[in-house]
Amino acid sequence: MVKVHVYVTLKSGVLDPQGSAVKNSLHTLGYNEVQEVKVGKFMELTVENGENLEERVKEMCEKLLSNPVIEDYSFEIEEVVSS
Amino acid sequence: MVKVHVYVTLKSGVLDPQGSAVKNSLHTLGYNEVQEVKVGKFMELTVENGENLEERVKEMCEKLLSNPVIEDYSFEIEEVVSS
Amino acid sequence: MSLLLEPSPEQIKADKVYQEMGLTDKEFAMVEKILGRLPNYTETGLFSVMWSEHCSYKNSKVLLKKFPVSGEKVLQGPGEGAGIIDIGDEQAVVFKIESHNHPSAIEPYQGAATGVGGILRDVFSMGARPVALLNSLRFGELTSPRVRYLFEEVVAGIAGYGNCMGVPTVGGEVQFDPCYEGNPLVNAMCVGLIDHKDIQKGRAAGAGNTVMYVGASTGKDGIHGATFASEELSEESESKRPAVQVGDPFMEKLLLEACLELVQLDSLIGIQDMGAAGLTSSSAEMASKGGSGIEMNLDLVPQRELNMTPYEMMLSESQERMLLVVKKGHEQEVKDICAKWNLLAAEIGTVTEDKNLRLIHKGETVADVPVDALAEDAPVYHQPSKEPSYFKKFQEKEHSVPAVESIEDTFYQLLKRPTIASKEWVYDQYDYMVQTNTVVHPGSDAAVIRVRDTNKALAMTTDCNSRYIYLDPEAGGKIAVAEAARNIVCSGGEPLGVTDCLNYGSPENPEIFWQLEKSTDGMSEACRELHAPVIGGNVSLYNETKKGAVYPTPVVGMVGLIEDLSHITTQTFKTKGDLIYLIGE
Amino acid sequence: MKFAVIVFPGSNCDSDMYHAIKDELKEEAEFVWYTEKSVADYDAILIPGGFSYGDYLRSGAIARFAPIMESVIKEAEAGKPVLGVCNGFQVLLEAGLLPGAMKRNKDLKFICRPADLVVENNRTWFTSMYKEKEVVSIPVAHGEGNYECDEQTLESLKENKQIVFTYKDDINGSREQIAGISNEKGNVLGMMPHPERAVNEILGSADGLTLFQSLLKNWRESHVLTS
Ligand SMILES: Nc1ncnc2c1ncn2[C@@H]1O[C@H](COP(=O)(O)OP(=O)(O)O)[C@@H](O)[C@H]1O
Repeated sequence: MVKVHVYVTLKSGVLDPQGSAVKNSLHTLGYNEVQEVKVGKFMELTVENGENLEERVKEMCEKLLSNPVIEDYSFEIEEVVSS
Repeated sequence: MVKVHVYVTLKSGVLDPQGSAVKNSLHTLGYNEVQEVKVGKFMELTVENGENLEERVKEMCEKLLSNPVIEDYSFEIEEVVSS
Repeated sequence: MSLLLEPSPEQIKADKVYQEMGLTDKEFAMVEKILGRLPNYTETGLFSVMWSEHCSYKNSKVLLKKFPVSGEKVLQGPGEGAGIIDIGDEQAVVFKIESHNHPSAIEPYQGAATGVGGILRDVFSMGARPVALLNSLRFGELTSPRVRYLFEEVVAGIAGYGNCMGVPTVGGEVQFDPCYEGNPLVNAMCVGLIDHKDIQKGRAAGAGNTVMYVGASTGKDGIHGATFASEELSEESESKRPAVQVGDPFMEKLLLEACLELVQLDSLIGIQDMGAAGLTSSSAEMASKGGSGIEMNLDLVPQRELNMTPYEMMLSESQERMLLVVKKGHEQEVKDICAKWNLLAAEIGTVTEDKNLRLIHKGETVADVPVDALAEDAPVYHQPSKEPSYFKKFQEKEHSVPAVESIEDTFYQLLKRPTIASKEWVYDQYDYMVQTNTVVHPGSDAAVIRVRDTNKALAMTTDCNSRYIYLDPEAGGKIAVAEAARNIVCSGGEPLGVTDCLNYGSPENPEIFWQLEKSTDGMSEACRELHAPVIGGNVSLYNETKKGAVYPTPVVGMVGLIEDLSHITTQTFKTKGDLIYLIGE
Repeated sequence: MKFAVIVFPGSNCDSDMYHAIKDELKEEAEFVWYTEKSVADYDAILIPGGFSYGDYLRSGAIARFAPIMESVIKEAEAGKPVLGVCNGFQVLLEAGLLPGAMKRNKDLKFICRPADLVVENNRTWFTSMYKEKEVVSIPVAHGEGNYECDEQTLESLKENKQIVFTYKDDINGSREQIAGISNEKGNVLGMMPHPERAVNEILGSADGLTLFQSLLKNWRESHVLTS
């Protein structure tokens, strides 16, 4: 078994209303040192190790886990856990 | 300036409707090697470096960025970028 | 992109750069003649968006002229953000339908969501409070995974935006047919209520008055969206695609509330939504209608990204923005209201006498063109028209009645068709009750919204059976209007007027232009006959993929007045033993 | 009786709540803007539905820090009746006035429809005019109404009779089909269904009006006693 961490973020130039709302709220709470906030998705997949793991994760990201029209993704194959 | 990466996930034991939906879709697409999926949030904060950085980020996570009733958080202070 | 990389006027002409922006050789020559010189890059951009089909209706103007547009109760016909019809007691109903087909084909959730956002702004920029949303959707067959994805995301996008705004989505229609496979149709309609005294127009008048910008800041998203909407979809569309616009319904909710307060100011002269072609269309149209000019300093435009060029700022289609003209000296009143709603309000220019749109950037004049040339002087085409061969074949066909062996089987077969089946899956996702005026929920012939503090109500519906229109555009056009009217009447209302959205393939194809001609003839006749004037609408052409054009789909949105709440009737059978009558032919 | 209707940026059931009180219950209601400092002058506090701050991050998470909330929390702790509906319930959860949290509906879709609710506890200020176990029709309209809490919390909710409404059918995945809960004292009620949308038969149901009538009746009675 491996754990795959997938990070999905908005492409640059795409409006991030969540990010601005969170930033404003942090300022209201007095955390004025925060200059920018971007909100994305974080997914943790537990996957049976097999052939072409990396290739297949890439496919999953492109087909389902991210929306290539507005999002970028990256992933890390994290750690091997005893199955 | 520093970049802070914040990861928010559902506490283990809390049913994750989004995670199961993603898992099912992956199975439909033929990625049967995926055993489990958890969906969380990934936030990237650009923060002016200052005193108690770590302490303050911790506060932000606990007060606003995560809901301690159902979520766990973790963060990494990523990289120093020239300001 | 930096300014330095923009081609010079000479290069634009020599390399035909204007073609990429959507202008033809002839149109470019017209621009050159109007200006008496070659346009620079920014100016070429201004003309290309304003003269796109989406903004200028250059191919459809001749057809729209046929629609009856006036009537005793019409307070505002086509030409403004939305049309307005009197409903008595110093109140009026405002409504309009609009397409967001191409954006939804590319990014269904955001495409549909921003479509809802746009139509809402059209209505509240008139000074009206939106009281209901409807939609009309067309997809390919649900057997295709891509279609299922589009369908689910479009519905979620409509729900996401409308629900957050607190405007109930009370009705609509969905049809599935292979002809919409690569080119779904997403039309959204908004209905608003207004007191006569609050009616606003999108005008810029009074030299010296201030031009203000309110709402979200301008980013590089949706640049050239209007031109994009005026082209066929192809593989290339994917790569040529502008940065997709993402909607921010929360911002729009604040903008809505702020605008409804702003229209109460005596110092507000005009207000217009920055929709397709953003700052360009709003400024040029307001100035043209007001018989004046506008000078804007682009450095003062709130920007979301660094180093935006004039071209990018003028053509950006960032959402949730409004352009205002305010009496000089009263800017603070606007700023105060906007501050209350946490919105940006910037003074970006002034109204001028010279009827030009002049843009200043970093101290230099980067564009200086006559506003009427942009807003009024787009060429008007009367495309050639030809009866398609399929039509003749169909006409020659003998009438045949399908053989039905088992009525029960056929009945269930029909009910199973996604187009006919219950749409509960769809409208369950829409908050159709917020505002607590929805008296007849989705699921009946027309939705009914009561008018608070009166004994009246409004019935509303969207209808179009595009298969009829394909087979016989003229009869089909009449049928679409008649179906809408029946839905209104069955609900207890009298038709007040119509808004329409003409979704067709490329008008440059004579057979498609023929469909346009015939179906609008049919619609016009039915509207005239039913005393239901067309008070606004939208045209979406070039709905084609490599496989061909969609069926001609002129969606009819109709609103009717129910004079007394006791007249409201719903579709369902009520009590056992009641008699069933069939009336009509 | 004088009701405060709190308005956050993005609230959108504030007018509905206001009209329910004014037009149907025929009592006094006023909007209270989120930047204000005090709700001390009102007899009851209503936190309406909507999408405060767009529901960005988590529903209710940002509104919970609005200036007015300090006073709302204070009055709630002092025993004043507080009703949070839909987004208002989410705000109360985030503010810690009620236990638990909301997740997205189990099938991830927004749902809007009339819902059958079971009155689990009719011995609260808000529900005394219902019968115990009465089934009432009050609409829901939410995307995140999937109530979650840990075992311990659930036990104490049950023990203290804090579960006020449940759904007759499992519509969103909520633990034990919970639709509404109160705090231990019973003066704070949070519920996902919208009683303010069911205040007149013309809207499909008047079952929600009973909730406001109960509150009014109990307030009047206690008022007579204390004054
Ligand atoms: N896209 C939609 N959005 C909202 N309501 C819809 C939508 N599609 C259908 N409905 C509602 O479902 C009901 C049935 O629609 P439909 O099957 O098209 O019947 P009809 O032909 O009688 O209009 C109508 O009340 C309609 O308003």
